[in-house]
Amino acid sequence: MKHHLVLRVVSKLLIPFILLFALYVQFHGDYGPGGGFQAGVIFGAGFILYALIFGLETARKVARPAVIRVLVAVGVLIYGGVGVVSLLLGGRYLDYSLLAHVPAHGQHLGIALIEFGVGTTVAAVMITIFFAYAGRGRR
Amino acid sequence: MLLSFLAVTAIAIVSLRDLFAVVMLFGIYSLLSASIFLVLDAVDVSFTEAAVGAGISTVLMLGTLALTARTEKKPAHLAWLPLLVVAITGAALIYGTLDMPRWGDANAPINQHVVPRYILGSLPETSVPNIVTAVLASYRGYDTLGEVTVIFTAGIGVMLLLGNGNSNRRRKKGGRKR
Amino acid sequence: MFIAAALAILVTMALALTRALLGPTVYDRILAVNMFGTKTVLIIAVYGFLTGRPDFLDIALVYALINFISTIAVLKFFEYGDLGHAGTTRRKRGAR
Amino acid sequence: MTLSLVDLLSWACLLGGGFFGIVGGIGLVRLPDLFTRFHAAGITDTLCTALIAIGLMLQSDSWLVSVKLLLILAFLFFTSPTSTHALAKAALHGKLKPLRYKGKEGASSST
Amino acid sequence: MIRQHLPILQVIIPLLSAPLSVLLHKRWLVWGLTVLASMCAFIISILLLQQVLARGVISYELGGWAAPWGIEYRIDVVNAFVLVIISAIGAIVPLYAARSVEREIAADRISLFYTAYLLCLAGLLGIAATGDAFNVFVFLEISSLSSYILISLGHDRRALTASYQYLVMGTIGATFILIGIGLAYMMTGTLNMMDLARRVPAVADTRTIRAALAFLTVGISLKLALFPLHLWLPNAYAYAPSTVTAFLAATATKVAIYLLLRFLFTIFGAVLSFEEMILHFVLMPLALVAVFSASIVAIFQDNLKRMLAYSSVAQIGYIILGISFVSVTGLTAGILHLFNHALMKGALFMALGCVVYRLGSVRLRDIAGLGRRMPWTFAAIVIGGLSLIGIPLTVGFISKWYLVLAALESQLWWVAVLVLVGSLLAVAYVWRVVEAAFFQPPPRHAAQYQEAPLSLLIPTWILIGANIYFGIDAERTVSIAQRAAEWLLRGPS
Amino acid sequence: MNATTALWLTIAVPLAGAALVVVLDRRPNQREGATLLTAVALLALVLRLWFALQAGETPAKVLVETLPGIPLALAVEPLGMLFALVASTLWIVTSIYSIGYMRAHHEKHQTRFYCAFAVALASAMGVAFAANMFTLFVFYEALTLSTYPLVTHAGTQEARRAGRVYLGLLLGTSIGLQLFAIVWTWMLTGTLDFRDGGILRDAAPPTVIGALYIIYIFGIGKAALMPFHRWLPAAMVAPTPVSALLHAVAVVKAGVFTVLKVTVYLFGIDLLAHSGVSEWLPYVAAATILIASLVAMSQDNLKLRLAYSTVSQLGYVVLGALLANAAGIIGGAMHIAMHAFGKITLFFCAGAILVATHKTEISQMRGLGRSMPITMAAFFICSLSIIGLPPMGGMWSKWFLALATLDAGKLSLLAVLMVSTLLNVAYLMPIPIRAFFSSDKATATGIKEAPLPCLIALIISAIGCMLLFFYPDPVYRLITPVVAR
Amino acid sequence: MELLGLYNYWIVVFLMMAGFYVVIARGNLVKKIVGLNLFQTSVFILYISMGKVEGGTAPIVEKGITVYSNPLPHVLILTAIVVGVATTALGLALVVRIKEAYGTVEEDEIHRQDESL
Amino acid sequence: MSHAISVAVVLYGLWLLLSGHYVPLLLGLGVLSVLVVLFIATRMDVVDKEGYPVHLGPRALLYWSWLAWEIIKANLAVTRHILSPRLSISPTVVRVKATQKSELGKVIYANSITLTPGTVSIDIDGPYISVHALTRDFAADLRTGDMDRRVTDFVNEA
Ligand code: NA
Ligand code: NA
Repeated sequence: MKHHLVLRVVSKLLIPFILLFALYVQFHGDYGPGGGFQAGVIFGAGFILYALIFGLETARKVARPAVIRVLVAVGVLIYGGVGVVSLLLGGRYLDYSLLAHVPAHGQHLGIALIEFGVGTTVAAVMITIFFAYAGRGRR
Repeated sequence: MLLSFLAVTAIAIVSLRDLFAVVMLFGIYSLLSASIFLVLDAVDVSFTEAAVGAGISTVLMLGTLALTARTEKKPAHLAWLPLLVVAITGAALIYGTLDMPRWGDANAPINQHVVPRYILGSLPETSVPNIVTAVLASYRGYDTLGEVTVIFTAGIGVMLLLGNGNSNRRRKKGGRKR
Repeated sequence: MFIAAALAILVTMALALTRALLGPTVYDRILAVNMFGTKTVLIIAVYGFLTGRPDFLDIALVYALINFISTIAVLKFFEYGDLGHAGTTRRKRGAR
Repeated sequence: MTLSLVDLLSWACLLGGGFFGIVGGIGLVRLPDLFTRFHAAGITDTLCTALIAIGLMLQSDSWLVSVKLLLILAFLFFTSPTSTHALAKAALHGKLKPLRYKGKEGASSST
Repeated sequence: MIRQHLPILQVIIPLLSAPLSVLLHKRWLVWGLTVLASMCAFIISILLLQQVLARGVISYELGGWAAPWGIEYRIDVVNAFVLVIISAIGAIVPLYAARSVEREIAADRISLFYTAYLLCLAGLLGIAATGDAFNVFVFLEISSLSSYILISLGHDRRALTASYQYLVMGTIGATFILIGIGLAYMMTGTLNMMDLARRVPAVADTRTIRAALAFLTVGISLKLALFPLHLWLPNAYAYAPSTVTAFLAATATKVAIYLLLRFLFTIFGAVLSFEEMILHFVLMPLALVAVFSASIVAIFQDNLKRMLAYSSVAQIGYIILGISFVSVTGLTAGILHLFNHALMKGALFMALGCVVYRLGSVRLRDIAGLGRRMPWTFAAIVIGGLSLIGIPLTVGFISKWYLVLAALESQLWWVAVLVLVGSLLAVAYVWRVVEAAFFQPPPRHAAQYQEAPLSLLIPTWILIGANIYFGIDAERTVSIAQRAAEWLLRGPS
Repeated sequence: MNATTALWLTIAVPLAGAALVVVLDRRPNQREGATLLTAVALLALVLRLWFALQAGETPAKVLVETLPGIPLALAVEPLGMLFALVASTLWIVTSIYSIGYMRAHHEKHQTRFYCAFAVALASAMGVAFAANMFTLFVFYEALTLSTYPLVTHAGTQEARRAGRVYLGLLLGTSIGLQLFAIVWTWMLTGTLDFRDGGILRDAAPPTVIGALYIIYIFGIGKAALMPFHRWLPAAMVAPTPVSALLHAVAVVKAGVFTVLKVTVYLFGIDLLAHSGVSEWLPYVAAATILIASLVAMSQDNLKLRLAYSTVSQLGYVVLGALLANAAGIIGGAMHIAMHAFGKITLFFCAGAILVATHKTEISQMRGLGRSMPITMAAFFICSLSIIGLPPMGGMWSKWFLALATLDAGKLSLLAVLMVSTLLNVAYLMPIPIRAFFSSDKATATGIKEAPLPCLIALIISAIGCMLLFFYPDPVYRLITPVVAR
Repeated sequence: MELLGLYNYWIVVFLMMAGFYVVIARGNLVKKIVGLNLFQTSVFILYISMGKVEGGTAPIVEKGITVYSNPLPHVLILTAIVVGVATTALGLALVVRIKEAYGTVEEDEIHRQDESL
Repeated sequence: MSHAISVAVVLYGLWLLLSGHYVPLLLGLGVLSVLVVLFIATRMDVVDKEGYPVHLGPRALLYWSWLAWEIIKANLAVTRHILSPRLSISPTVVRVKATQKSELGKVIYANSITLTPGTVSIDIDGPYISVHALTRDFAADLRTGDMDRRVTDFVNEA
C-alpha cells in the first residue's frame, strides 16, 4: 500500500504517535488503565500498521526477526529475573518488597520492571505473529 | 442495551456464512464487550479487550482468511447433537445462576473476602493506585508471569508453525505427504 | 444530559449495526463497522463523564487507534488478499 | 441548581452531536449505495464527533481531560477521512460502481 | 536457603529455561540446557517428596503475600508424588529426544522444539504444584498450548488436524474449567484451594456450587480424555513426534487426573462430590465403558501408536474407576496407576519411537518379524505390554491388584470381574504386536534394519527397568499412594 | 551350601542358564552344553533341598516385599519338593532329548527355544517353592509366558493360532478367575501364606468358601479341567520336546500342583470337607476324566491323543484334591510324579517317531515296532504306567485315589476310575500292539531308530517309570507329612 | 431487581452457548475459532459481571471514592484474555497450515481426504 | 537533524499532555520514550517533512478554521438531504485537479474533501482526484477550486 498516497502520509504521521502512546500506556499503568500487556499490543499495532502500509520486507528490515526473537525471550526473562533477584535478596519468589529500602517502593519498582518485561514480550510476540502470517501469504 | 446488541451480533455470527462478515461482526462483538466491561468498571479489561479482541484477533482472523477461504461451506444438516449438548450446558449454567448472589451486591462473598485487603492495601503496600495493576503484578504477580509465558508460548508456536515471515526460505522439504 | 447524548450515540450504533448486518457488500460492512467503532469511542468518552470518572479517555484513544488499524488491515486484505504485501504490484481480487 | 452558560453551551453541543449522530445513522441505513453512505458516515465522523467532544470538554474540570478529548478528536479527524478514502479506493478496485444520478441530463464527467 | 525455595524452583527452572533456550539458539546448547533443567526438576521433585513425607505439607507464598491474597504453592503428599512422576518422565525424555527428534523434526525447528518442551514441562509442573485454583488455569494453558505445538510438529499432515482438534477441545475444556472456577469463586470469594475447601461447605447446598462442580468435572474430564470426551487423544498421540507422544502420554493426562482429584476431594470434598452429587454414579460407568470400548477399538488398530493411544483411554478408565470407588483402596489404586501407567506408556511409546527411528512406520504389517532385527526394542515392547496387561512383577499388576481389591471391598464383585476381563482385552492387543514381531516371517528387506541407537534404547530401558523394579518392589510406591489416598479422603490426620 | 542359598539358586540358576544360552547364540555346542550343565546343577540344588527337608529343615527365603504384607517368598515343603524333584529330573532328560530332536529336525530359532526352556524351568521351580499364593501366581504366569514362545515356535499360521488359544485360555483363567480369587482371599484373610491347615478357616461363611474354591479350581487353567482344557490339545503344534515338557513336567503339573497347594494350604482339607464343595465338584473332575478319554480314543494324531489323555489324567489329580481327604491328596500328589514319567516317555516316543519317520498319525504307525523296537517298547511300558497296571508306578497313585473315593464314600467315583482305566487301555494299548504285531511292512522300510540322545532320554524316563513302582516309598514318605499334620 | 440481575446473566449464558454451538456444530475451522472466541469472551463478561459492585467505580484509588468494584475478576480476566488471544493465534496458525496441507479448511473434506488415504 | 529535534519536541509535548504525572521518574521515562520512538521512527524512515509537517506552523490554524466552517455547512446540507422524505440526492463522480506539487499537499486536499460531508475523494491519480459527490451541487462547489487554492496556499506551494 506504499503507493497509497493518503495512507502513507497519514500513517507516517501516526506511527510515531502510536509508539509513543504505547510507551505512555506502559509507564502509566500504575496510575490508570493500561500496563505492559496493553502497551505491548499497541506497540505491536504500530509495527503492524507500518508493515501494512510499507510492506513486510520493509518492516522486517526495521524490526529484524532475529532481534525480535531475542526480545520475545528477554521480556519473560526480565519478569522471571526480577523474581530471581528477589530470591537472591532473601525473599520469596517475586517478592518485590526487598528491591528497595521501603517495601512499598520496592513493590512499585518491581511492578514497573515486570510490566516492562510484559510489554517487551507482548510487543515482540505480536510483531512475530504478524510477520509470520503476512510472510506466509506469498509463494 | 449493549447486551442486546451483543445478542444480535452473536446470532448474526452464528448464522452468516460469509466468513469475512463474521470476522467483522466479531470485531463489533469485541468492541461491544469492551464497552460492557467499561460499564462494569473494568477499565483495564476494557482496554485489553479492545486492543486484543477488536484489534489483534481481527487482524489474525483476516490474515487467516487471506490464506484460506472466505466462505464457509453450507452445513449439510442441522446438527442436533451439538444443539442438545449446548442446551444441556446452557441449562446447567442457568441452574447455576439461580443461587447466585444478587447482581452488584456489595455483601456478596466475592466482595467480602480477600478483596478488601487489595482495595485498602494496594496504595500503602505497593504505592500503586491502580488496584488492578497492583493485584495483577504483585499480589498475583505469579499468574501474570504465567500469562507472559502463555504469550511467549504462542509466539514460539507461531514461529514453529508458520516460520518467522521470511519468505525466501520456503519449506525445503517440499511439503507434507498428501 | 450525558444520558441523552449516550442514548443518541447508542441509537447511532444500532443503526450502524443494522447496516453491518444488512451489507450488502463487504465494503458496506466495513464502513458500518468503522462507524460503529468511532461511535464506541464517543460513547466511552461520554460514559466517563456519566460516571464521574472521565480520566479513562486513554481507552477511547485506544479504541480509535485499533479501529483505524483494523480498517486498514481489512482493506489491505481486500485489495491484495494478504497482509504482507508491499503494494508495488497489485493483484486482482479473486486471483487466489 | 443553576444553569451556567457553559453548561448550557455544552448541553447544546451534546444534544447537537447526538442529533447529527442519529442523522448519520439514518443516512447510513437509508442511502442507496456504498458511496452515498460515505457521506452519511462523514456526518457522524465530523460534526457529531466534534460537537460531543466539545460538549464534554466544556464539562470537564481538568485540563488534562480536555487535552485528551482534543487528542481523540484530532486523531479521528486524521484517521476517519483516511479510512473512508482507502475504503472508497478499495471498493473502486473491487469493481464496485458508484450509483449515478440519472435524473435530468447529467453534467458529471466520467471517472 | 535453597531448600525452602524448592517448590518454586521446581517450576521456574524449566519455565525460565524456555526463554533462555531461545537466546542460546544453537541446537546442542539448547538440548544441554533442556537436559540440565529437567534433571534439576527431577532432583527437586525427589527432595520435595522427601520433605513432604518427613515433615508434612509445604506451603510457599509467592511474592511473599500470605495465602488467600497471594498465590500459594502447596505441596502435600499427593502432588509431591505427581511432581515426581512428571519430572521423572520429563528428565528421561530429553535424553531420548536427542536422536529421535533429529529424525522426525526439521533441523531448523529443533531448538524451538526444546523450548516448547520446556514450557510444557513447566506448565505441567505448575499445575501440580500450585495451591491456587486460577493459577491452575494459567499453567494449564501453558502446558496445553505447548502441547498443541509439540503435537503439530509430527511428520504426517494429520498431526496438524490432530493438534487443531486437540486445541479446540482443550480450549473448550479450559473454558469449562474457567466457568467452574468462576462460579466457585463467586460463592466463596476466594481462589486459594485450601481457603476454598474451608468455605465451600457453607455454600455446598447452593445450585451455583453444584454447577461449578459440574463444569469443573466436565472440563477436567475433557483434558484427561475421559470417555466420551477422549476423541482428541488418539489422533494427537498417533501423529505427534514419538518423543512428544511418549512425554504427553506419560504426563499430560496424569496431571489432569490429579486436578480432578484435587477438586473433587480436596476442594469440594468427598461429601459434596460423591454423597450429594453422586458423581461416582457417572464416573464409574464411564470409566468402565472407557476400558472396554477403547480396548476393543485398540485391538483393531493397524497403527501401533494409535493402538496405544486407545489403550491410554482405557487405562485412564482404570484410574477413574479407582477414584470412583471413593475409598482409600480405590484411590490408592487410582494414584498407583497414575504412576504406573506413566511408566508403561512412557516406555512403550519410546520403544515405538525406536521403531519409527528405523522404519519410519509403526504399522503392524511393517514390523513383521523384526523382533530378531531389533531385539532390545521389541523386548521393551513386550515387557511394556506385559505391564499393560497387568502381569505380575510389572507395575501393571500392582495397579490391577489394588483395583480389584478396591472393587471387592466395595462389594462390587462384578466390577472386579470387569477389571480383570479388561486386562484380557489388553492381552489381545498387546499380543498382536508380539506375534507380528517375533512369530511372523520377516519381509525380504528386513535385513537392512538394525537395532535402534543406544541413545534411544537406554532411556527406553530405564523406564522398562522402572516398570519391573516398581513391579517387584512396590512397597514404597504403594505406601506413598496410600498416604496420598488417605490424605485426599480424610484430610490431614 | 546353605539350604536357603540353594533355595533361591533354584530359580537363579536356570535364569542364568537362559542368559548363558542367549550369549552363546552362535555356538550351538556350547549352548547345548550350557543347557545340560544348568539342568544338572539344578538337580543338584533340588537334591540338596530334599536332603535338607529330610533332615527336618524347612528352608525359606523372602526375596522382596512386593506389596505390604505380600512378599515374593520361597519356602520348601513336601508337595513342592515332589514337584521340583520331578521337574528337575525330567529337565535333564528332556534336555538330552531336545538336543537330538532339535538338531535332527533342523529347527530354527534354537536359541530362543533353549532360553525359553530354561526360563520355564525357573518358573516351574518358583511354582514349586512358592511360599505364598502371590509368589505362586507370579511364577505361574511366568511359566505361561515363557512357554508361549515354545508353543508358537514354528511361527506358522497354525502355530500362531494355537499360541493364541494357549495364551488366551491360560491367561484368561489365571487373570480372570485365579487373580480374582487371590485378591478375594487376601481381602478375607489379610495373608496369602501357605499354611498347614489353611488360612481361610473362619474367614467366611461356607457358601463364600465354596464359591471361592470353585473360582480357584477353574482359575487354574493349567489343570485343564473341562471346559478350560482346549489349550492343551491346541498346543500340540509345538515341537515334541515342548509337548513333553508341557504335558509331563512344567505346565500341566504346575496346574494340578497349584490345585493341591490351594486345597491343602489355603483352604485346608477339613474346611473343604465341611463347605459342601467336595460333594459335587469331584464330579466335574470325573466328567473331565471320562470325556477326555473318550475324545482321546477318537484322535488319530498321536500327539493329540496323548494330549487328551493328559487332560484325562490331570482329572485324577484334581479329583484327588477335590475329594479333600488324606488318601486323595496322597494319590493326587503321587500321580503328579507317576504320570509325569509315564507321559513324558510317551511324548519322547512320539517325537522319536516323528524325527525318524516324519509320521504323526497313529494309523501310519502299524508295524513300526520292528524298525524302532526300543522306542515302541518304551511306549508300551509307559502306557502300562498310565493305565495303572503293575509293574509300573502309575499303579500306586491310582490305588490311593481309589482308596480316597472309598474314604469319601463315593462309589460312583470309584466306578469312574474303573471305566477310565478301561478307556486308557482302549486308546493306548492298540498303538504298541499294532506297531509290533501288524503285518503291514510298507511303513517300515528304511526306517531306523531316532538319534541317540532321543533314545537315551526315553530309556531313562521309561526306567524311571518302572523304578517308581518298585521304590515308591521315597515319594510316599515325602507326601504323607502334608496330610499327617 | 432479583430477576433483572439474573436476566443479565441469562443473556450472557445465551451468548456463551451461541459461541459454544459454533465451536461444536460447525465444520469450518476458522469459524470454529471465531466461535471459541465468542464463547470465551462471553465467559469474560460473566466474570466481570460478578465483580460489579452497585455504586462502585473502577478500582483505581482516588481521593474521595470509597466504593470500588471488585478488581480481582478484572485481574483474572486480563489473564484470560491474553490466554485467549494466544490460543487464537495458535489455532489460526494451525488452520493456515492445514489449508496448505489439505487445500481446504472444511472438516468433512479433511476427513474424506484422510480416509481415502 | 533540526527536523528530528523539532519532532522530538512535539513528541515530548505530547507525552506531557498525556501523562498528567509530573514526577522526575516519569519525566525521565518520557525522554527515554521519545528517544526510543525517534530511533525506531528514523529506522522506519517515517520522520520527514511529509509525515511531520511541523514547518507549516501557525498557518494550519487559519486553514483549519476555514475548513471547520466548511464542514459545518456541508454537514447541515447533507443532513437536509438525508432527512428529506424523498431522499433528494443526485450522486455523481467528478475529477478535480489538485494543483499542489507536494504529495503532502495532495493528501491534505484529498482528506479535506473527504472530511467535508457531501464529497468523498475516492482515488488519486497523478494530479487528479476523483471525487464522489452526494449531489451535483456539492460537485459544483468543489469544482470552483476554492478549496484547492486554499490548500495550496496553506502548504505554501503556490
Ligand atoms: Na494496569
Ligand atoms: Na466527506
